[in-house]
Amino acid sequence: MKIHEYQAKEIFSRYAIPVTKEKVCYTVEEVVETASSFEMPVVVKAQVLVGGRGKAGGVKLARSVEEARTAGEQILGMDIKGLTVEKVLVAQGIKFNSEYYVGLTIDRNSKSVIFMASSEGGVEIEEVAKDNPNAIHKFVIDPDLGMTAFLARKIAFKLFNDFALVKQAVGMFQKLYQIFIDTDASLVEINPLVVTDDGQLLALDGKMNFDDNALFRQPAIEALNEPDEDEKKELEAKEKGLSYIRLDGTIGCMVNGAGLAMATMDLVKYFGGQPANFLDIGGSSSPQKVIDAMNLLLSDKNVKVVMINIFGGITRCDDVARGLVTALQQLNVDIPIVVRLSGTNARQGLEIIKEANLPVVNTMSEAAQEAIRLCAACQ
Amino acid sequence: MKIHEYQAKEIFSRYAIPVTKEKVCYTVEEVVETASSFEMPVVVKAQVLVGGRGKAGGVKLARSVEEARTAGEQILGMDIKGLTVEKVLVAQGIKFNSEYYVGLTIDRNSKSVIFMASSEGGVEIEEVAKDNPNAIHKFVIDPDLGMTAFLARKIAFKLFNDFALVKQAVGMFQKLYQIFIDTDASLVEINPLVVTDDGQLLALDGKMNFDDNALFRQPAIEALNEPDEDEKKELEAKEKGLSYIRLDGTIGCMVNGAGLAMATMDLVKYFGGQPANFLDIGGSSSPQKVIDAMNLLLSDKNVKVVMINIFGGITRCDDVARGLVTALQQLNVDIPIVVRLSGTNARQGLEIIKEANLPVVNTMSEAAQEAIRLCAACQ
Amino acid sequence: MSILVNNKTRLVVQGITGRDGSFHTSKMKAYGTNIVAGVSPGKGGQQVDGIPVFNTVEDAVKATNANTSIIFVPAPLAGDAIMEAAEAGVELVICISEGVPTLDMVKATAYLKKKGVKLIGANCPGLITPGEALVGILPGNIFLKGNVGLMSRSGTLTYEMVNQLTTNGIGQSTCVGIGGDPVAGLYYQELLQMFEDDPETEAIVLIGEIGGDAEERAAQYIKEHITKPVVAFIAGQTAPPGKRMGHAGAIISSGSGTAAEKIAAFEAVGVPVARRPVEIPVLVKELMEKRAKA
Amino acid sequence: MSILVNNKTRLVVQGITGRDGSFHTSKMKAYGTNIVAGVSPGKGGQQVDGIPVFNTVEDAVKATNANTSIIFVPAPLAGDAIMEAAEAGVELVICISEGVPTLDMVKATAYLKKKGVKLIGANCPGLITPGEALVGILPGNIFLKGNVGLMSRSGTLTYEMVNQLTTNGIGQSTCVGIGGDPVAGLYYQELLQMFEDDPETEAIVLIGEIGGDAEERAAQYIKEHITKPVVAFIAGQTAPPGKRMGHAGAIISSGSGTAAEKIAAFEAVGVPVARRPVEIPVLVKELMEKRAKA
Repeated sequence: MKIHEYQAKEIFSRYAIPVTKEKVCYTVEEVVETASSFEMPVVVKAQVLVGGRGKAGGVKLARSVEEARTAGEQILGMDIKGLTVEKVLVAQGIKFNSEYYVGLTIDRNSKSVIFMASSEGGVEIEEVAKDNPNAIHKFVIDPDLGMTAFLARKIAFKLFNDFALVKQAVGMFQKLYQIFIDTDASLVEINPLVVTDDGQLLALDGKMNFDDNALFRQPAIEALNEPDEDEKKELEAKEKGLSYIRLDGTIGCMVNGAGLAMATMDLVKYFGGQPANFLDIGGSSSPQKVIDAMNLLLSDKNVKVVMINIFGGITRCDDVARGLVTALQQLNVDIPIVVRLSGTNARQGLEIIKEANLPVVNTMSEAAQEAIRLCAACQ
Repeated sequence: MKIHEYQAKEIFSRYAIPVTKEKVCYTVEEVVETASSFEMPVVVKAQVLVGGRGKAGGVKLARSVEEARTAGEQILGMDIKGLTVEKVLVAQGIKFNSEYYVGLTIDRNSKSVIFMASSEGGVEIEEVAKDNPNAIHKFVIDPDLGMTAFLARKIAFKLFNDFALVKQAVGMFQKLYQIFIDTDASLVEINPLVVTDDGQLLALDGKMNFDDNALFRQPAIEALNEPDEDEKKELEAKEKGLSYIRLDGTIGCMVNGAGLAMATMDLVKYFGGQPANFLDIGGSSSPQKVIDAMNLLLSDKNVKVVMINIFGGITRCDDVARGLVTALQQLNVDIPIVVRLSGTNARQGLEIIKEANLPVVNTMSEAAQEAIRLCAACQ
Repeated sequence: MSILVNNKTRLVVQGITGRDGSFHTSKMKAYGTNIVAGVSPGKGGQQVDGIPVFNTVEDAVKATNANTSIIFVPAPLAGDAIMEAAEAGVELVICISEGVPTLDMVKATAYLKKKGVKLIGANCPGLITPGEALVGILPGNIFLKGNVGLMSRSGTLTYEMVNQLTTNGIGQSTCVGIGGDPVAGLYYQELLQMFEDDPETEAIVLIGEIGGDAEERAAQYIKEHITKPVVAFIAGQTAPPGKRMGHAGAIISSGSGTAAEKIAAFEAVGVPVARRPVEIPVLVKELMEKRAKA
Repeated sequence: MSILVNNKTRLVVQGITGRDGSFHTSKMKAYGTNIVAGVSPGKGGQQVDGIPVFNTVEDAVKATNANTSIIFVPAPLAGDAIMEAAEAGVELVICISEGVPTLDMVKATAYLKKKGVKLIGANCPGLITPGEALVGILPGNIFLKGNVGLMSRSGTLTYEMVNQLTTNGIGQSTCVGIGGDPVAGLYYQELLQMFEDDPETEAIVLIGEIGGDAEERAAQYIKEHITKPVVAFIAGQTAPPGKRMGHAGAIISSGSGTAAEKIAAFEAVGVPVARRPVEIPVLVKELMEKRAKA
């Protein structure tokens, strides 16, 4: 789960990490009002849950209230990578003389939180990682110790020569780690972290992502969630025990298990088809789940054919078959369906499918090829 | 540092550990007023920073407001082990059917916090430890994990058969550990922990001690400190870099180092004398420290002779000698002084002492024997 | 031989009275796994399928000498359950629970490392040594005793692959589902080394997926340490970036962790990568025959 | 030989620019200890007494291969400093700082155990191998090279004891002040074993004090593991209960931790306990002569 810059910086503020004076605005009037109460210049920044807003023109410097109004007019309502900008952050302009990057994330290899720091702040860290990986210092944080003062100092000395800045950084880095732990974050970033003209460290921008698996114990964080249309659909699916991601193709896929679902998509593509989605109906499937899944697939008007690929382990193939038959009775299904069932109770399942006069195949490969054939036929 | 029962239970309450409804009272009028607002019976309990108040008559059950008044009158102002009772706790009487003991402390051997639990609550745990040590279960808490749910459950199953109580206990034990860590405690105890008639766990009494070395980061705890007369003197000494404990003897001891100070007291006793105090002037002594120490010794009117035993390491014997000479000039010292100096700059120190016409000895043994001789002579 | 589990496994089931726990206990027992105990706090003294239930893993281990634990408790409790098992003295913990918070796994894996206890999962289907012990939720009937070691980040895809092997007459020594979470227990390197050291394993199948760089690291490890033939498969060639493909760990972040990179890494060290599941048995047979001749 | 420190010790001083740190650095250097580096955050690049100062222990160890660290930083920072030293790769840490919060020591000692790094202290005078290395604040001139190993919870009492030995012609292999805090690093058992294993040590002097049960445990350990003669002394026979006698750890709680109990424990296992410091050299001589004859 992601949150906006202004929300991340509100959390930073709560932990006494210095951020710019700023206010989120939903209308041009609010932008003007806020800019009028600030000293000039101010910066007007689009608040959207996607990267690259700078390149898209979503960040503008305003030297007067009028310029702020113009910026607000331009940015509010603009489209950035398919998302409409519904709010902007009006922030006090700050004079600074150097930019840094600091961030915390989970490292799969050390199985720990790592702290990343770079003197090349203010640009996308992924680009730094690609162009000059040595410019990013990485530090594994021992979960038993947390961010000790000595580790924070070690990191700070990599960025700063001035001991006054090192001392500020030590406190800030320890707070950032505490934020990461307290909120079950998966990413905490300050980029850029700037040194202001009067020698203060300040978070000019902030970014936070969170561990979806931990949201159950982070109600305050979960309350900040603003899913977009696709994500709403994914969340809705999730509530029904389904894992769904929409794609652009025409072949709707219903599979049990994430790995098999990906492999199924890959196979569709291999044979020249276009998968319409990733859909994992999960482990222990009840007939209702299959009905929900079928509903979900049919709600995507691009779907021209449905391919069902089940390898029964916990999932029993006869349950899937029964769910499918019920779904077909309840729903108005006017597109072809290909069913492949293997594993636990496959024989019983296949009999049910056959009785319902649905096409049955034996392997994943056959299923994919048959789906593609049917899809081509129906277009 | 110790705090009162009511203060410990205020901390418990802040962590949502159930305690009795109660109020601390400083006057009989307050006791009556509080008792009037409570249901009967109530319990009136002396709040003194010493154990054994029950046996001393400092805890009384009152079945009416009148009885509460009588209890208040009896307990307020009473003397318990040399301490005057200045406040009482008026607590709602509670019906319960079993008593337990739980406590946390530091274990020197495992170098960890340990949790102690016993079904023999309501009596002094030291007596249980002596009479039936197997009745106390001890659990080492891994500092990397803290009080995990599984450990809390393991402990709770030792005390309770009823799973509803186990579940309550798990949360309570985790909170107790959190209190221990958050406050830099050295002891947290609930004794007795009771199961009320309606099946709730409740802390009927509470006790907390704290790590003096950590008070610098626990201002809220330090603010609760109520030193008695002896402790005030000890604290005053501590501020001057001296470690002082008053005893009942006649031979004032001034020593550098805690171990040597104890050994000096032991030696005085060995030769038949009575040490008047433990006094460690610490490592790097300035002449001022010696002056302060001498002042402290002379303020005890029992002291008939002063024995100075210095083994110079960091402490330089000439510094001690100079401080002593200055002290004698400033203060009106009318009792004999015996000085033994060894180690760093002993020769220079001894010369200064000799010039001041003070008796000088070569060894600890001689010093102790000479001090005893002088003490006997002056009585 | 085989790795990790076998007929010496003495299994305790944490969460044995739950829906999944009791269902799979009977499946595992039917397969022949030696299940000696169950754990369910507050239900100590009961029995499930003739298996004694204890309040704590410690009690279970003390009473039954269990040496392996499998965990079916709800995700919010799973991290604690893993540590409980390790503290109680088992040597191997398999955590099936899905959706465990990452920071809980960070804490648990650090603790298990300190205790020298092995972990598989969380969010995994478990593992099986065909004919000896099934410790997990895999469908036992598709496995065949043999000499191919298999490891995989996914569940049903593993079954698909195993089915391909078995129907082509290629049996397995041990099959391990390592799970799809970002922070998990034993990973490719450790298992590769175990299969390398296992005299019953003659070839290794590694099934990876998008996200992270575990496959790249595995490729490097194979190059440096593994002499037995390895065949790989990577799921998620068509997965879009920035989307979590079911598994918490299956996500292409900032363009890294793609299937293409992983396939390239394996091919660079001479590990053939199947483009479709059906190619797996073909590649395995080829390499095993080649090795037999050499 | 000797234990823990010797002429192979390469010492880094944490807090070298502080009052105590700089003072004792010059003392240790004058004694002949090989001090290779100092640490003082923000003062990297400076020199103290010709010794290079670094911002972090890691920098110091990388540049100088220091293998031992001594800590003089203020008590609130000492726990962190201990862990910094261990993480940077030294093998032995000696913490002189007095007044370290107990929970900081709980955390630090757990970490050092995990890293396999030895700790002496906190709140200790350090240690010395006469003629080779002084790592602490002990007055070097009172020590004499020889064959008695000495360990003590106190500082100046140690000097008193050593003085008794030296003036009676009895030299020391290594003398260790283990510190007076409730939670500390190496304790009697570990040091007893090191002295037992050290060919240069022929007899051991153990100086205890009231509080805790370390002396009782040491007595038990001597009974089970130590063949060399041991002589003990316990300070605090006249200490009142419930009062902290200077050292945080020197307190008789609820009537336990008394000198009488400790003396009884030693005598029960045949370890003679000196009633006065002057008896120590007498007892040591007796036991060494007895052993020489046997």
